[in-house]
Amino acid sequence: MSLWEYANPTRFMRVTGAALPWLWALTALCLAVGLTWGFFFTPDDFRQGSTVKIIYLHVPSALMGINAWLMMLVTSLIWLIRRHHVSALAAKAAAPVGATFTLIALATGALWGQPMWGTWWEWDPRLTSFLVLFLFYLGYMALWAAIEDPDTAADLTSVLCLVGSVFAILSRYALVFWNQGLHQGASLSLDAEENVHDVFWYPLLVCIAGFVLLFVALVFLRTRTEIRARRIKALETRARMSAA
Amino acid sequence: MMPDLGKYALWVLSAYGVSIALLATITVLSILQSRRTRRALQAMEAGRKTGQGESARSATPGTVKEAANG
Amino acid sequence: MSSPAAASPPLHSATTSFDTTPEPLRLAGLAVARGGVPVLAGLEAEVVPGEALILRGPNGSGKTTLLRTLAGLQPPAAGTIAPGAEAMAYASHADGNKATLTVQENLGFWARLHGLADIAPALAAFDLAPLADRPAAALSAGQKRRLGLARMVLTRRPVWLFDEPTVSLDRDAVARFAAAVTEHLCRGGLAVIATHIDLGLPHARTLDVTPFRATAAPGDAAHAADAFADDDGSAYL
Amino acid sequence: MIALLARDLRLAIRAGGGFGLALAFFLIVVTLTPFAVGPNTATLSLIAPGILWLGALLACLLSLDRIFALDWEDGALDLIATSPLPLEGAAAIKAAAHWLTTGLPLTLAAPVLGVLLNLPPPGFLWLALSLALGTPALSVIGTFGAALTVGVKRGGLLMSLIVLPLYVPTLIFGAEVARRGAEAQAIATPLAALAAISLACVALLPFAAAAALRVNLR
Repeated sequence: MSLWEYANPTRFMRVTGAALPWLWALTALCLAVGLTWGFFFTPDDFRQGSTVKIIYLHVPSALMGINAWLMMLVTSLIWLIRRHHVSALAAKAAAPVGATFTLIALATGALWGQPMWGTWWEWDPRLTSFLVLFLFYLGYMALWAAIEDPDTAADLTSVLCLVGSVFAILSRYALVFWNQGLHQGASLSLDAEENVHDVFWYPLLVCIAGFVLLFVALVFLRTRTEIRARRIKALETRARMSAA
Repeated sequence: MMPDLGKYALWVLSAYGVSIALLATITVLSILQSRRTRRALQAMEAGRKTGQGESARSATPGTVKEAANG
Repeated sequence: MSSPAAASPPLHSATTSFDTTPEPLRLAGLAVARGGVPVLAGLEAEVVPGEALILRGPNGSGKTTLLRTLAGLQPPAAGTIAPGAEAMAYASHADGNKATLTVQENLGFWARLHGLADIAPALAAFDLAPLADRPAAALSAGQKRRLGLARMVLTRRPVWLFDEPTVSLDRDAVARFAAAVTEHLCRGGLAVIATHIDLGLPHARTLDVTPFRATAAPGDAAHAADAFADDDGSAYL
Repeated sequence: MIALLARDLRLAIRAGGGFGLALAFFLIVVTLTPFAVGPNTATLSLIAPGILWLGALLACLLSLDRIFALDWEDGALDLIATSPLPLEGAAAIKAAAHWLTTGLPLTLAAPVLGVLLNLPPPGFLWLALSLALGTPALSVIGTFGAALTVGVKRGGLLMSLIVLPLYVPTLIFGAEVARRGAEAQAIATPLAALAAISLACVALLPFAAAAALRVNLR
């Protein structure tokens, strides 16, 4: 049974129905452990003092803000190529969640920077690209809301997601060029040696796992809602067709 | 038990406060929407099961309006 | 059947030939959908050159969707259409002419869009020459219909598709329209017209679309297009 | 192709065609700025390139929903879609027509309005050049936005919400070229980036616009 089988709505509902309770439990566990560990049991940073504790919210939410858009890009491609309704609905479901994570990244970034940069909002390129990403999310959600026919809406939003992704990356580099930037170095880059000190590292990983699980759980939940809404719409059309 | 947050206590706490509030909002909204849609669907499916077609149309006010301007 | 054409002025002779030789129009197992929901299914029809097909059926039964699918504006849900959309000239309710442009400019645009420079014969054919430099806004419904017909001729495409062409036309304009279509059929053209009135066309066959309605019965091929409408809803709850 | 361009240009110039609207809007935005920012010429000349670029961008945005909406309402879009002209060509031509009726006049008017904002002398050339390079991208991105929202009634606001984030790279590089030109700094990199983005947009976006049109025509 190929992966594409999961795109069949009924099978998707059955699988996610079973998985969701476990997913919620695991999410709650990871988030609770990660945040309490990071908040209570890590020392202050010698330079930044206690504000370093904001890393446990800022980095995971920033990561998820970007990954949510990537997930939407992939599901949009799947919809355009293989016409699987569940894929398009998953993209529609993920957008508000991704927007919320981006908003969290913005808020925590501004709050974290305030003591260091001395202003509430610093036009730092990386933080500003999250603002631009948030605008992309708004446009995407608005387009979904504006079009009645679900298939047309799915097609148009998929095209917007593809084009938007290119422009999001372009904006990212334009912003780096536009203002040299005060953002601290990558706290989580793949080359390990310049990463954050170990004591901050493990709670951060747990927090990231928690945010990823939360994202997956929310997307599953919202996709199931979208599928049920489409089911209601389909039944209404059927009732109308058999009545007319 | 509360760690000594020093002079940045306000920033750290408000960062945690805002983030947790936003996470809670998106989660609660999603759950409420899910419940509402599920209840509507259950009503419709029940309606469809009892009378195949006739009562389904009268069971959900949506369809009557839909049929009116269909 | 007295042909109403006699009353109207002489029509164009061989003004503009077709750019492709007219072939029979064949619909095989055609299904069309509107907004993802199948409307018509299992359509079988054949129209030979020189013949017209009149579509009958209540409003909303899928006539417009069928014509738009024939014109290539939307892909068929299932089945095939021969020849392809490049042989179809489509005319919907809205005739697409710009109010601020004159008749000459409007027709000139459609002609050049279809690779033709000379619009004089089309103007003469529907005696639009005296109206040549009148803005399209100042035309009557009948004159607008004649402008639309002139455009159809300019496309030089054998299959004409009309969607309720005689709406808001008086008796004389309808007669003139029927004469123009008859002329097109005599030159070997084909026509598919969704209309409720009898146009008195020489070789016209009627196709009632109601039997081809895609009923809500689950399980048939066209119905599977809506993935959320399967009968057993237990999995969704 | 040329037939559609000629028709659109004639329509724009004809009475009620909206040819002068974008220019008038641009003039108003530029004259309003000193009222908001204050008449101090030093600050004005500092922000002149940015304001002129932002004014031109908003003027472009304003006239976008006319691109397809008129042809959509009177059925011309359906007929153009069934004509031999491919929709990609139609989208490119519509973008060119929008640029000729909006982008080009803005580019020519911007230096004149630069005088109002006390733009430093070297800035005039670079402002015009950056706008000349940037406005084609604004037009073709706008055509894509218009194609996406053509089916939506009163979709003007929605289109702005979709198109403005797409304008960010062009605005940043364009305004940067104008500002650096005004302050006689090195402008090679932003100029190259601006030109690259415009060329890529003009080459690729008509295909996306045509895809969106096909979906909306369904």
